[in-house]
Amino acid sequence: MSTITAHEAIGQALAEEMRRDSTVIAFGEGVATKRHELVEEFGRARVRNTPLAEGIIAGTAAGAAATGLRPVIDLLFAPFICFAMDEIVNSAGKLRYMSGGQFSFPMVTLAMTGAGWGVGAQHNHNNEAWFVHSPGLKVVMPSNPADFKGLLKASIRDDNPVVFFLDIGLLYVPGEVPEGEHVVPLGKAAIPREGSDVTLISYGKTVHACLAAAKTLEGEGISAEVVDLRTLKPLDEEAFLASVRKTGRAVVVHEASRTCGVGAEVAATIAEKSFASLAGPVVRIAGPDVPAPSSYPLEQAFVPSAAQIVTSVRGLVGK
Amino acid sequence: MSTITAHEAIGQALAEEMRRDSTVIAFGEGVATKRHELVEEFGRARVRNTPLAEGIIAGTAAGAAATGLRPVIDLLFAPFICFAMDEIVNSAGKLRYMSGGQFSFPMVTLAMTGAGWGVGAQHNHNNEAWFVHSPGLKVVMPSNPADFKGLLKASIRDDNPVVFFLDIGLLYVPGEVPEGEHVVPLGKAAIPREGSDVTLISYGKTVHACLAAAKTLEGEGISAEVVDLRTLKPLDEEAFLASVRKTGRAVVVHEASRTCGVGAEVAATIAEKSFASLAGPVVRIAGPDVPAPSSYPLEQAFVPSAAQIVTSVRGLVGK
Amino acid sequence: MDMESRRESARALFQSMVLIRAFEERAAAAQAEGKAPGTCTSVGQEASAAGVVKALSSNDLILTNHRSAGHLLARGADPGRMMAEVLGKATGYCKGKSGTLHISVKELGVILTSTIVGGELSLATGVGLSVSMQGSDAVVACFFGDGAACEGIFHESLNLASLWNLPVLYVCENNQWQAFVHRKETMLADHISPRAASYGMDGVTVDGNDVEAVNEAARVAIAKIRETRKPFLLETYTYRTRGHYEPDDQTYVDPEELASWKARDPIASYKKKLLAAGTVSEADLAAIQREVETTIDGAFLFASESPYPAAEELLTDVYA
Amino acid sequence: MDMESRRESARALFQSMVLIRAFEERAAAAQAEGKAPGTCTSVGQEASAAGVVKALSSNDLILTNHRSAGHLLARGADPGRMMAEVLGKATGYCKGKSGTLHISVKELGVILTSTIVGGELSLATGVGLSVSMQGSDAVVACFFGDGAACEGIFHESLNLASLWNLPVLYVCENNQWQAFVHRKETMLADHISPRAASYGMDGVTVDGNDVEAVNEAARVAIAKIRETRKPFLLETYTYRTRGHYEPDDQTYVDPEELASWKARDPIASYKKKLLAAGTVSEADLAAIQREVETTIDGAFLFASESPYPAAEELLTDVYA
Ligand SMILES: Cc1ncc(C[n+]2csc(CCOP(=O)(O)OP(=O)(O)O)c2C)c(N)n1
Ligand SMILES: Cc1ncc(C[n+]2csc(CCOP(=O)(O)OP(=O)(O)O)c2C)c(N)n1
Ligand SMILES: [Mg+2]
Ligand SMILES: [Mg+2]
Repeated sequence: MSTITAHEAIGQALAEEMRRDSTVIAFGEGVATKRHELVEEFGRARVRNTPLAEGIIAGTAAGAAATGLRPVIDLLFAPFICFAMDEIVNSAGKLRYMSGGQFSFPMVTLAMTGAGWGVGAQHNHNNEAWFVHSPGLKVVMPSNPADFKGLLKASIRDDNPVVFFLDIGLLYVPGEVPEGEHVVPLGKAAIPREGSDVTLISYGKTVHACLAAAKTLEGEGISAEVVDLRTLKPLDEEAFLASVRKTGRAVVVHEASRTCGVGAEVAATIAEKSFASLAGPVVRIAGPDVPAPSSYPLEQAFVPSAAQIVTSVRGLVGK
Repeated sequence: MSTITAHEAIGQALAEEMRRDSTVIAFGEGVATKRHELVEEFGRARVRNTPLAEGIIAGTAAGAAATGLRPVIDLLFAPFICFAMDEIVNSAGKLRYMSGGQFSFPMVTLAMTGAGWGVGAQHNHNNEAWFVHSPGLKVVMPSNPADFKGLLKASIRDDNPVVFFLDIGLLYVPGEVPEGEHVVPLGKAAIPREGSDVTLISYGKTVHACLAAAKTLEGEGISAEVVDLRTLKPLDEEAFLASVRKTGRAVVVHEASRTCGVGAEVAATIAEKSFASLAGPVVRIAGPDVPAPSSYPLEQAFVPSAAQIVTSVRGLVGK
Repeated sequence: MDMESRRESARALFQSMVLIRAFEERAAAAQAEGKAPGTCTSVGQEASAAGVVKALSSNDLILTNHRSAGHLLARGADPGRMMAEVLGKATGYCKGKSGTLHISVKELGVILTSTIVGGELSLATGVGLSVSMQGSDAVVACFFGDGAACEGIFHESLNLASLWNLPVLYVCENNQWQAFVHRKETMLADHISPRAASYGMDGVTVDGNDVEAVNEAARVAIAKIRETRKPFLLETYTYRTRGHYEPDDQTYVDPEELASWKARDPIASYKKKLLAAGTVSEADLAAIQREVETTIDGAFLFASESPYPAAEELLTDVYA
Repeated sequence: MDMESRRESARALFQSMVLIRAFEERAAAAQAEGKAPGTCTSVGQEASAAGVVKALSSNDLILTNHRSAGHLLARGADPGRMMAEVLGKATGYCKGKSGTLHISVKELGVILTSTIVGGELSLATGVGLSVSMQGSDAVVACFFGDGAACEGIFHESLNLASLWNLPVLYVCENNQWQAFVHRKETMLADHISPRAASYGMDGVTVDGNDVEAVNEAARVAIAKIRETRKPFLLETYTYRTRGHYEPDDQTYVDPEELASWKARDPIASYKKKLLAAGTVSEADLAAIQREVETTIDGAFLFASESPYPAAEELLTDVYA
């Protein structure tokens, strides 16, 4: 164990996987500049800066992935993926199926998002639900440095295209991370806190709001279980359904806009598959359906808070 | 009233709106070729073919919309919007907000999708949920020729960017369409059939599967109400919540993939806002989470059928 | 080249073009008879496909698009399995999941076929990167249309390939049409190849209706790529004489323009040339033609009799 | 130009550059002191902004990007309201919703500012189309970087503008950097302007550190656009001497290259030139400098004292 930031954990995962497998390569706008320790160890052929052109970065990754390499690309901020949608969705996500299984696309696309940088909606757009809704992709969004490392390692080893979101508010917060081989399997949620009265389901930064809320609620005699989804596709339905069957109440929390967000999928799955256990409505707490503002106080108001969660749970539990 | 196809209804709406408002223009790959009657009436300046470049088609529309024109663009098939995501999402959807309200983007983007043409997932991808999840946009998906006309007229008059989906399976099916001024307001669902035991909520082609199922169910003594959402953003929550409060049961149906589809939003909203009225789980019937296949029998198997709906409702009603 | 190898090469080029024509016309006829879904043919452009593909070595790779039958057949794809794919049958190269517009045949090196215009351009750089990092001497041929050359990804792809020294032969099949839009409505210049200069790349235009000229230009370009490991842009200037997608009544086409290009039909012209030069005999060519007809009859029969994919196939091949 | 108008013009160009420099350095200093969020400055490139913008007429329109302070200030934007926007205050031009990277000022014709690299290129054609269909003689100036010239939308935008005769002045500020990547790592050629040829467009490169040369080149280009209603590509070849985004330690920059460009600082060079030619006196220039300092002090004070937007603003301005 060592205490490092998520940013460092990502660097560790990249270095370990590149050491382990010579087909792993990394490129993107500034990847070689920002990760110069990787350039030093693995050389300029495997770690590259690119022109400013997200489409061809992603397309190159898809073409390379289908022919023997395992590219990790950095598209910087999630809204910039808009320029790479065709390559990720129409090529990497669909060409395996359309070719009758002839190709696979072991590639990882990194993108930052979320409040914390104060530069507004063209940098901050939690669009992960787009990719959850697109066939053939996997989607990951970790909440802590250890998972950043373990999930990234698993993503690089996965034979499918993974879109890996970095919640910018988490990147420079330190946490304990196991050294060396630490692989967190895709598709498995975590339960960072057990409880019996209500299930708080979240991912990314708002997991911490849930944990804070759970702590406050504990003081009020309400026992909250927290489910950290970690992988958004495939979703670990069993994990959150089992929890809701136990607690009978669910609050789903994320920073992404409410309408058609991942929380909608989670809530709908609960309403369909564990309806009989429900003691009350499935509540969603999410970002408003507006572009993310730049101004600091507005940006903060955009993000679900522990206080909101506490209030909701109180209402739900009837206290 | 005359009996025309949705394709003709679209032509009628375009012609009427272009006649009414000289700022309405239309362009895209083949628009001038396919709609030559518009070229004849309005000239080559207002009805244009374009180079094969979806990004600049959408960007040109956004720039023109912000400066006094009302463009209608045809991006052909929904997967091709992947090349125009930045212009639609990051520019048209966000720049009003980011500029503090200085600009508006009265533009309509047309795109076909859905089963029926047998050419697979790079032409057939029901990705409407992406746009429902993106701030600042409106999303429309009609189910019959009259609505194609009325909703398109309303979309062209709307001061916001509208993404307007054409379910390809509906385009050449004739139906009754009012002549002249027939405007269907955005954000209002329709109830094409009333009922008391269960609410079937859908949009686009699968509305007809719901209507067929309702007919079959009637024969079994089950009274199904059908809600046609028509506009997916803003969603007419009140319409489907009121229906579910009456019937106590909801089945949500669409062709788009299940995970994070519009059905998830509808089901989640029901589970949150009309939970107390629910007599059973909220059921979703949707396309599988796979790319759309080309082969005819597989393509057909992709689409929710009336039979599936009937079976589901029987289970739900306990008959 | 001595006479015998010249004759061999001529026969191969001619056979390839005739096979492509026959295959596509059969697929189109089947559509008209309601026995097949629509398809995109490359009638009139066969010289481009045959000329370029026959210049490649067997370890070279090919990326192509919606108008790919020519590239596949020239590469040696089985017409039966191709026709089965057109009909959406389980015996098709992609198990019927592709259908006509995106047939890939990995074992032949025809990979990642995509019907997103520009898709092949976006993927070719990655294939070039793999080839180049694996130290292989293979060349990656990337076929695309004049329409794809209007997409931004054209710019991005050529720039990156040039910058990173990727061994990609970009082949722009400038057939004067972008679906229902004439090329002249999409760009000011007549030619695509001069755009290579923006990327420090070499670019050449060749008469796309002259199969030997195409073949020779491709050989030169490929040799250059193998030597320099730098990309190259080859434009084959040609014309699509059938519609964009079956059925297509072509009412939007200027009949004079169409007639003038039909008069330059690549197969008829080549036949005339070969006969005039005495390279191959009339009987020889007729035999090739008959053999092709038999092949295509067999292919269509195979495809028609093949089963559709099983229902379970709907859900397979999504994830690796 | 007579002596007096030459002096006037020189003063205006000098004042504009000094104002831009002072504004951006103040914003950067505020960031360092923890009083402001990060920002992108254009230090070293002021001649490009001042030279081009001062060549425009008041009904012309401007589209710009993340590095826009120069274009805005040269156009006459109020430094107070700009600084307020940088600080995310309610008095900012965009009510604090933009922040520093996408300030638009519609009443000045600086519209649709976007921080998506290439966003301005995608929107400029539409603005050009509006202007052209409305029969206005306005020109649309579209500022973008060498990085944006790598995006596919550059290709699509220039092609369409040329094809449709849109009155767009494309201004590529080639500052040798694309965030943390040197331009040389992104393209083989040194210059962007020759790419105009691919679209049948005129393209010219000008020394972007010589404000009079930029101004003159822009005047010529704009006159040509007004006359022909055709687009034009002007490349201002310059250098960003501060970091990409505050804070930025520039450890990735070659110190010699940086020093050589700093030695060609556009403000210092212009000052020297003006004094040598006797166009303006040292006292005159010093007065301009002092006035600018006062303006910026006032602007920062105004911004600091302005309130943040009210919480309800989170939900407004989404739909029209
Ligand atoms: C991104 C995208 N846009 C539009 C289409 C629809 N479409 C299919 S083929 C075609 C024309 C392509 O023209 P070109 O690239 O010249 O190739 P050609 O068909 O002439 O061989 C169009 C517009 C598509 N498949 N993909
Ligand atoms: C589509 C997109 N990709 C990446 C970025 C991140 N980014 C912001 S500015 C910048 C560099 C832009 O370079 P250039 O276009 O040359 O403009 P400059 O900053 O040099 O003025 C980058 C990569 C972005 N904002 N948008
Ligand atoms: Mg073409
Ligand atoms: Mg730059």
